[in-house]
Amino acid sequence: MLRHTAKHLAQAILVLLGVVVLIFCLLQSIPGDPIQAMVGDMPVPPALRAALEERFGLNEPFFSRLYRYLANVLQGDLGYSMNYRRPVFDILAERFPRTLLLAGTGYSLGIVIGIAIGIHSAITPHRGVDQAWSSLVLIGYAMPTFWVGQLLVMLFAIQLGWLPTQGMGPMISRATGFDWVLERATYLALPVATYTILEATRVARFMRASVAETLEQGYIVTARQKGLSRREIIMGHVVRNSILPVITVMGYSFGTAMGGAVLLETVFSYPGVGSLMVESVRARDTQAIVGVVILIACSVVVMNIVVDLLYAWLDPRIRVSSSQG
Amino acid sequence: MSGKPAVSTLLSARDVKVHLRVHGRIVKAVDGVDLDVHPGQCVGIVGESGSGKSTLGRAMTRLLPNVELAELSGAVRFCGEDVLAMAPEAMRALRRHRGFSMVFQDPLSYLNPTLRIDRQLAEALRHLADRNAVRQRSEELLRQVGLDDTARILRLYPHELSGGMRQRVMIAMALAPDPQMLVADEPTTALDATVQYQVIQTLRRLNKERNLAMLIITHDLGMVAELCEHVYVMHGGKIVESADVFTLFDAPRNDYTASLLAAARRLHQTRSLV
Amino acid sequence: MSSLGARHSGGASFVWHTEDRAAGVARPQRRLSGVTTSASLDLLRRLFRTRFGGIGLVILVAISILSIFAPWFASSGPMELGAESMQPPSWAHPLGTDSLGRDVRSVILYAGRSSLLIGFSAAAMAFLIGGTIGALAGYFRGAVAVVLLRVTDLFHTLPAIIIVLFSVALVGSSFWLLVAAVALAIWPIEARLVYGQFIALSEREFVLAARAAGLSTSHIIFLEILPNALPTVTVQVSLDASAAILIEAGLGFLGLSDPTEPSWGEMLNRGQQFLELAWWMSVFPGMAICIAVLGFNLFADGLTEMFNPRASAKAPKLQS
Amino acid sequence: MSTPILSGRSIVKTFGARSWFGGSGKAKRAVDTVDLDVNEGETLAIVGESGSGKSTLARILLGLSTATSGEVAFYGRSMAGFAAPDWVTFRKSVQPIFQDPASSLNPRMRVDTTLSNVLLRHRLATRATLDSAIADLLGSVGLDADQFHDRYPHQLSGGQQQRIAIARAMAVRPKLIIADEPLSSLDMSVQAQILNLLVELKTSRNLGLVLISHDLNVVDAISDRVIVMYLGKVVEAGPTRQVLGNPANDYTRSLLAAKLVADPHLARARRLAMDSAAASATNFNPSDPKPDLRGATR
Repeated sequence: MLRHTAKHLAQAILVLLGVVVLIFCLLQSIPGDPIQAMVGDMPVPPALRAALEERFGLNEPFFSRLYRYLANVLQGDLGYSMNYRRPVFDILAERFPRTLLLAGTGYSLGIVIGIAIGIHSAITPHRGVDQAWSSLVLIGYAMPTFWVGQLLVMLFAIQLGWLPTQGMGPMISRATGFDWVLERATYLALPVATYTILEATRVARFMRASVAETLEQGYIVTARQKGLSRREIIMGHVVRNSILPVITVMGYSFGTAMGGAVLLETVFSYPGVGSLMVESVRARDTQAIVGVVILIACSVVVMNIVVDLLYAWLDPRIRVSSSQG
Repeated sequence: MSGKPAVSTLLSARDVKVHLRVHGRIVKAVDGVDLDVHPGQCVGIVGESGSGKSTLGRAMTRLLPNVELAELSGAVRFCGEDVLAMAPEAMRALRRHRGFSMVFQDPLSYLNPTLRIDRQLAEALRHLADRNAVRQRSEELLRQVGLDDTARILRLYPHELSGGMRQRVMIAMALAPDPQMLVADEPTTALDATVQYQVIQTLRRLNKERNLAMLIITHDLGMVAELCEHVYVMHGGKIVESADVFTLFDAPRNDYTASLLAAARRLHQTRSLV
Repeated sequence: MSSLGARHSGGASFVWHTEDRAAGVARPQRRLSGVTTSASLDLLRRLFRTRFGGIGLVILVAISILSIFAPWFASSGPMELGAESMQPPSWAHPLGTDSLGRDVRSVILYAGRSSLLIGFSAAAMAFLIGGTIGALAGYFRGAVAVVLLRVTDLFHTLPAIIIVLFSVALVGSSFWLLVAAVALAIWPIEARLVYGQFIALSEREFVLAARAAGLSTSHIIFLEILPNALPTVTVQVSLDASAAILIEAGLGFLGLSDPTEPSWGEMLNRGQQFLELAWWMSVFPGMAICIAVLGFNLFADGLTEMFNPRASAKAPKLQS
Repeated sequence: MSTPILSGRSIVKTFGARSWFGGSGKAKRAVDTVDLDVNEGETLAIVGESGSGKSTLARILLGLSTATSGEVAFYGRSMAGFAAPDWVTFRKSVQPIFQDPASSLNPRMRVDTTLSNVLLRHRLATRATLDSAIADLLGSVGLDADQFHDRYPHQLSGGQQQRIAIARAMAVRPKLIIADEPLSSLDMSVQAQILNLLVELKTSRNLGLVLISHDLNVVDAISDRVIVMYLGKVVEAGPTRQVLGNPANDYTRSLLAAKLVADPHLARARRLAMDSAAASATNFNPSDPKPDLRGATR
């Protein structure tokens, strides 16, 4: 298990390094003035140009530049945002927790609900119920993230007036304690619900297929032979074994959820890293964009490690073979 | 029947038909089969792929997989009760208390890969009072099928066992309700020759020591010769011949049986051996 | 994605020993390799026998016709600002008019062209990049595979929309650059899939036999392996097309797609500002995206079911 | 004696040795220092159970996989030094037959295409003579060309598929066939037919045959020499009569003891003999011939 973990950590670090190198190469390969590309669509004062040339060693050979760049990134120096006039790291530190709150909550709720729907859909004896779930899931799977957000806003915020349309809280809030939490929750409700719906459809689709596959396995026949009841078979054999393959795709799915943040935060004007990305793209604020990309790559890689470990922990076949080397 | 008086039949199938719908056509997988197994008797059903022998086995034990059935008819009496007509609840009770289990070809896929052997055995022993009793009985069952390192095996996962051990664990599980009969579908086909031989010996011992009746479904005439007293030959969904094992091998009455035997003799044409 | 592949290989060992295999001889002969009409008809018939494949194909054909022949179905050009702005749906404008006074129905129809084009071409390009890389890695193995797969992993780590935004920020968003950016974002899945297929198929005995017969590498790749990988790959290309449409819509929604082309995403971007006043400006373009994506997904589902009857969506029910 | 078609010296094949992070897996020797010679017109059987490395060895002999160390020579020339023309000669001389007939034919290729690919590749037929060449080939494996040439594999039975696979192997007029469990996935009556076909081809064309099998009955029926493999190593080798009639090795003996015979009289006689032997408590225990604890490593 320890060896398994170490191996995955090492691989993760390599992947991250690779991503940074890849980004560096992309930045380098852009034709034109590198300083201008780095700064974006803004006039470059000569002092800044000199400083940047010095900092990135632009007159040095490729590998030495790459080395400097990596060293900076490793020290948490992600550059300076011309658009916000702040270090990129500081902006990310402020915004990432918000995105994590939003995407993380929606992602977790979505997985739980999706698994439940998938199981129910696959094991219900009524073909009609299964068909209904399948159709809902298919439609949900086809809806663009931001459109779901818009629909929810139109329904719950505009038509029914239950919830605020955007933002993450009123500019000036006097609420404290529980009220403050509640107030926050009302602002988070719609974006989180959007996330949840989309993640749930993704998971449900996969889960249903997985349960269907499990039900065809020989050990289900064995369980029936032992005279176990339907309920006992489902709880004891079907659920756990069908969740395993779903776990394996959760890491990538988390990446998709983080990507969804870009669109959703824009719909709800939510000040997280997603809207930071969009604003920076619009302002051609390259340093900030690169910061967001690296951050998202990090979070996906971390999530992949978590998923790998979780899988290894749940599936004895991995656990044993890895502990033996 | 090889000396044993036919007091009563343990399992009797009468006019069993299993017709399936495959790609819109009706396939008569089992087409009017009669068959008897007496207490303590070891009966073989032998046939080639497509003969319907597996379908028959699974129909009789009510373990047909999810397929479109065009017809499932006839009577299968096990200890006097019609299995095919039983309510699901009664069927579960029958399986729990009297055991009417089937052992399959590929033991790996018939064991849950994520649970230790002890958990899987315990599920078959829920009629026992407490955990100690379950454990004792589990170890006893494993010893009965020739597995001695019981404490260790109980803590292992299926993939940590060899093929032969897995198949014996499957047999032990089938023995949990102390059944009078065991149905085995190609129980040794996936195993190596030496392991196959051990499993056959285990089955033979169980047949002798516990007077356990067996219905062995196989394509292997060698296995039939080794293990069975009475043989049914199946071809195209029908029983084409039913005879005592010696009679069948010495003087087959049916042409198909004769051709099977000829093929077997061609393959077993021994030059160097006894 | 590897787990998906693994899951198909599992399964109970019970095989229906019916006379089906022998009886297959009597079935009408299919010429899969020939492009005869009867073969295509037969494929179509099989597709329509699946749960969703037929619906998917009908949707795809319908939206293709509607957008290719947009002028026949539209009341005005996509950029014509003739009507009064923000009219709710009416007989003259069944889907209403937008804030610029354009007929929403007409814009949706014309915008379908760029959405579908981006879907098809990005999927095709992703297939070319990913397919080539996957095939190379899968056939040559060893160090080649390690390097190619690590590169694939790098791209796979980043969510598609992030990659697209990054490229747009760096090189801009004219139509073909956009197609390239989307393809760049989705090729890793294709590469993994093709790699997996190649690994699995090159261990199959007919490929070994072809190698043992001394047939050339290109013969083995293009005539032995590829035709057998094609069904799975086709399904993925269809899914890629739907992903591409969603990504393009996202970019349009962020106001970052090619500004000279009308697009569904851009319509939603405009609609976002008028959610309270003109619901039709958001609801209908969104529906258009949804239907197009659904069409590709259902088509892919149908193909999967057709090529792999065991994965049929008729879930087995637990019996007692 | 003339030069053997194929000879292997200390063939070793290991798996799972390389790793990116310093030997996290221990190399497993699938084939462990195997020597063998295959002569023209001779039938050599390689016997072993799953995991004995016999299929890996077959692939090495077929040149489909390279040995980790050791040398395989084709008519005395090391295959490591083969140039392209040498490979062509080799491919025309050594051909495989595989276990699973369904998998050994390309499901999307018609029978005639499968055969013509091989014939055209080695210029054994021209476009003009192709049809008759295919008909001859199909005839030689007992199939009617008119009926079978335009079939797809799924339209054939298992036995017919295996016949096509044999026809493909015979298309280049090879000197040696390496057959990896050619019978074990077929029905018994078909097995006998295919076995007869192999024997017939072998005698009529002076074909060498390497028969890889776990079935001692088949091996005994047709082979001249036997190699017994266990966990990658050769434990016994020699003329069939000697090895199977008077085995020197314990493992070979246990294989023989486990052999089933389709004869209830013989089976009963053997049982009785065994029971009395067990009663007199000899040291050889046929029900436990080898430790059965290999699951985790396989």
